Amino acid sequence: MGFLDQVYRDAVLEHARSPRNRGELDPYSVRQEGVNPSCGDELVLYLRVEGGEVAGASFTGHGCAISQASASLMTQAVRGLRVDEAKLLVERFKDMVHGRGAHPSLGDAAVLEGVSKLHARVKCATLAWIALDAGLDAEAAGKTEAEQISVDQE
Amino acid sequence: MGFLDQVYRDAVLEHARSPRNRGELDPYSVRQEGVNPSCGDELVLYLRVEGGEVAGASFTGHGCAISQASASLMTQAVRGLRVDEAKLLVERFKDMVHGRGAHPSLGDAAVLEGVSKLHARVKCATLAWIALDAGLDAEAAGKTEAEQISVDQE
Amino acid sequence: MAIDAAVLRRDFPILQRSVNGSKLVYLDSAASAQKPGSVLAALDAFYRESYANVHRGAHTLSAEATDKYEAARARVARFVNAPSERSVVFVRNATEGINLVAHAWGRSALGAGDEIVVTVAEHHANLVPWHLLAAERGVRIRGVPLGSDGRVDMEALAAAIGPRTKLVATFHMSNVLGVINPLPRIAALAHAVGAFMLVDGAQAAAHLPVDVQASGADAYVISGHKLGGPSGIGALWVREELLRQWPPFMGGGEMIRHVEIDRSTYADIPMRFEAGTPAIAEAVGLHAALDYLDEVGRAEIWEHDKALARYAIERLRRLPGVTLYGPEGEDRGGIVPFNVDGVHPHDVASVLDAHGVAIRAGHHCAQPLMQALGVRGTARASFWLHTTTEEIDRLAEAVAEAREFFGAVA
Amino acid sequence: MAIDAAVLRRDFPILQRSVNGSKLVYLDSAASAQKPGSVLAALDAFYRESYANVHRGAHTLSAEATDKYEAARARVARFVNAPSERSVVFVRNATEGINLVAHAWGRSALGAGDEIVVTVAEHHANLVPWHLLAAERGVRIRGVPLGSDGRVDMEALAAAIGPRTKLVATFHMSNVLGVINPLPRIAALAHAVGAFMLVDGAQAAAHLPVDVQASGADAYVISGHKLGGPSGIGALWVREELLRQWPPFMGGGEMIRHVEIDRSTYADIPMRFEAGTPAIAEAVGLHAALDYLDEVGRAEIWEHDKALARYAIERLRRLPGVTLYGPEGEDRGGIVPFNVDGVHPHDVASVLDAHGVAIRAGHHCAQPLMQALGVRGTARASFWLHTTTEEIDRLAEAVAEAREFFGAVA
Ligand SMILES: Cc1ncc(COP(=O)(O)O)c(C=O)c1O
Ligand SMILES: Cc1ncc(COP(=O)(O)O)c(C=O)c1O
Repeated sequence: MGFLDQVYRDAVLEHARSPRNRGELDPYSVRQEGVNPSCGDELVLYLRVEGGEVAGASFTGHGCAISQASASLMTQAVRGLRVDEAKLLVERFKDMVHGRGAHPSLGDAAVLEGVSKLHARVKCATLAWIALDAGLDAEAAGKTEAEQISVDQE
Repeated sequence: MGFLDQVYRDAVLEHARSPRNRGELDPYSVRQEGVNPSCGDELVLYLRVEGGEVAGASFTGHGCAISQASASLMTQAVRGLRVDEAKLLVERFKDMVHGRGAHPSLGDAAVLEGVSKLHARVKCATLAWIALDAGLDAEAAGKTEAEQISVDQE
Repeated sequence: MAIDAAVLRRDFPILQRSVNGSKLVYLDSAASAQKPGSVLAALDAFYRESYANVHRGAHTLSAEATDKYEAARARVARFVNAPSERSVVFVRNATEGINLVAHAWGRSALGAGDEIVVTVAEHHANLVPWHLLAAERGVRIRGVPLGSDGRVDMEALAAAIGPRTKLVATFHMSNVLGVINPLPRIAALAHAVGAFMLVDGAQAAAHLPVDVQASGADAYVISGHKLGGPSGIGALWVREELLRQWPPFMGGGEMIRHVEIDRSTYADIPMRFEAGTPAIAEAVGLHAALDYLDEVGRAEIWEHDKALARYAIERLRRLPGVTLYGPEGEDRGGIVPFNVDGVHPHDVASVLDAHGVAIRAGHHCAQPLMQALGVRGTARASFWLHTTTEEIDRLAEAVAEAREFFGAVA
Repeated sequence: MAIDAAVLRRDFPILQRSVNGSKLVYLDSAASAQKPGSVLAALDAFYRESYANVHRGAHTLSAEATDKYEAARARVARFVNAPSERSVVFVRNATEGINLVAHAWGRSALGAGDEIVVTVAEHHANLVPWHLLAAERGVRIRGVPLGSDGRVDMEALAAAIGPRTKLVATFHMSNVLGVINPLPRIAALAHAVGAFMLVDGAQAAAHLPVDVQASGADAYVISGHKLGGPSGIGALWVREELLRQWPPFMGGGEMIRHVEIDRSTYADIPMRFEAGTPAIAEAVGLHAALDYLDEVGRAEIWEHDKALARYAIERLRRLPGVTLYGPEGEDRGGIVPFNVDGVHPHDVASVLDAHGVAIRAGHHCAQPLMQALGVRGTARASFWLHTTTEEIDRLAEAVAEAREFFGAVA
């Protein structure tokens, strides 16, 4: 089962079991919904942006272990980043789960690298990050309630 | 060229060159249009039915050698037949061009038997006969101007 | 004679494949069936020997191709016991068949205040076309619930059908619950109020014999890819006297009688509904697939299917923490949805995939049904004529492992 | 490097075939192209090794199939130089692509008094969808004539386009006359009045390089079967910012975001326009066909095509009693329509067929053009990358024999 263990590392299962930053952020700068229409999973991401920095991030919703762990890891990773840094991190995360290697700046989120081996599950991992990207764009455009995005856009 | 000569028998070419019963019948019991949408060929058939017998048949329109010869031969063959006999002859003609042999009652029209070898051209041969069948039905239903039929119905 | 799936498997080249180091156990036939070698051979031979465009040609190849294409149409008619092949229209898939009905018939026949009756267990293919129609024509859609036994609630169905009902549209076999709808009874209810009865046979046609005449349906759709045929082809059957009256859906070559620059007249059925160059080779491949199914024996396939369902239900029920959905009985075929407590179905599927066991996870294009079942999604194992009980054993073992693997999460 | 058709022929298994005792001379590529062996191998390998349904699966095969299907979309984008693959929608054929535009865009964007400009030389696929739309929405269709040189009359086109013009829909290469339309000039006229520019590339894509960005088109359709790909697949490209705004055409699985019993929301592009299980293997086969064309070299194919057209015109012109249609020049490719005086084109085709020479006869799905040319139909020889001048010699000899054979009739 080496293959499964690579995807579902202990740290991934741990984040899935006890996700960080789960719940609504109050106050938030922007609320961003994301869906994965192929499985019906839904995520709501709350972001607080202050002075060009991501001051806080949290999420609600439901999904598989990979999507929950990914959302948990993402909300940890972006905290304190400048908006442009956060957006760059999204690209690096996508690169990683598409098999192009884990950039050091991903930190703990690099435990999800194994998902690149599980082609069918890449979208589960990217949902939270694509929501982050869209949420930051919406915030920059002055929106508080962003338009729902979907990972079939990816 | 034995194969072509079987289709385009001398008698077929002769009927194509000098079709019998070409023109409008006056008076007629029913006027029946037929088209072959795959090539755009059109035929107008005029039938005079008297006392349950086909007293006369003629045609106008344009088409290939096979369709013209077939219309010419058909108008000759049905003259004097009872309506039920004429309809039976249509079935026998169709049988023949679909390769199931030429029934003796087809008479001169049996020169078209070779068309059964030229699959792509069977509809050219049947157009006049299917128009006959439809025209007789329309006449029985009391119509003078029948609704156009098409050989893709076949 | 009962099916020997272990022998039939050899007819399917892909089943020789390994996945993640294990021999492939393909339990996703309900999503799409694998292809017997005879279908691949028919496709290949057609392209190598007889390919040409159809209905247009004045040459030998074109006549051959047309004959084969039309023979496939006649074969489909025979497969569903349609009274004539003229009433069989080739489409891309079952979905397009239903959309064709919604456009050609629905847009001319339905108006504000009219009602469409469906069940909550329909595939999206039998819901979304009606949503699009409803938005345009002001039609109302009524959804009939399932009874507590997991079958369509026939009393609720009878109550939902009324004088405003113009269409009853439902599945023959559910792609989630594996249950068969009692079509003649439903058709009788529909016809009692003069409604049109459309049956989504996408799933059923692969599992049990289909007789459109006995079913009482006015229209029936199938998808070739679920029958072991190629992708890209399906068929719609409609009662001939009705189909004759429908206006075209799409416009283009082949479906015309006469065209001028700003107007056209249209061909007779079935050509009126087949605009443009059709899926020619796919029809020929579908023909081979239907031959294969009849050779194996469709009544035999259905018996095998039911036996596999019983076996799988029995086997999975023994596992702790596994929930099964759908009824049991003679109207239940080989599609088995389940959940493992506390584990998301996608995670279950990934563990199974690591063992070479291919199943589907999610809403199965039946979101309203998921809502009715009170779940977000399920895992789903689906069987076909090549499925063996040993494969179901491997499924059960892998499910047990998934539970163990995620034990800490649950 | 110039094409060596005698070598390329070996890539096409069907060209080894005899017809009526002679080696097949396939001069009907404009109706549908024959398939290189690499396409058949790609289809077969896909079904044997990677087949599964797409976009739904939680297992390895399904992920593989999805990757291959999406890679085919990206390949189509590259083939027509589209800026992104999101704007490429898979359809059954060019005809469906045009119908999709008529439904998704046309029915919401056009109303009474609006005008659609087409030319008299359009294929029915680019006329009938507008007829259906016109009947429903009260739109007016204006047909632009050909000039005396056999090209679209650009002055008449400019005059036909006005403030009410919402759509200019025309061919890239005529399937009858072999002529290329000057797309950038036409697009400039369309865009000057804010009209949408739809290009029917069904024929062109097989003969010359396509660059949708340089063409000025807002939408461009192709058919896989004319490109050496399988039947049952085609593609529609639409400028992404426009396509994003269009409502769905057909409804069903895959194209949704969320479905309730009586309403749905829809997926993003391109999925929004692909309802139901798509033509999966066909997309994979099309990918192989596009690879083949680029390997041979599309600029080279076009040079070969033009040279064959010149040769055939030259060769047929020498025969007495033969009339040729269409212009000559650098904008004329390898489609050569002709008539033999006093002989119906179907009879000509049958004589040619008896010699193994496959051509098409009739109206070529272009009845308004036939009317404009003052003929009922024509014979038509069409060439492709595997056509040799020797084959054109055989054509010319057979045409001469046809004339002799029917001499008595004429
Ligand atoms: C019951 C049912 N209806 C409709 C469909 C749609 O079939 P397709 O995607 O082939 O159009 C499916 C399969 O996905 C199905 O199982
Ligand atoms: C110019 C042109 N447009 C449209 C079509 C229609 O293509 P299809 O039948 O593949 O939809 C064709 C081919 O028949 C064509 O040549």
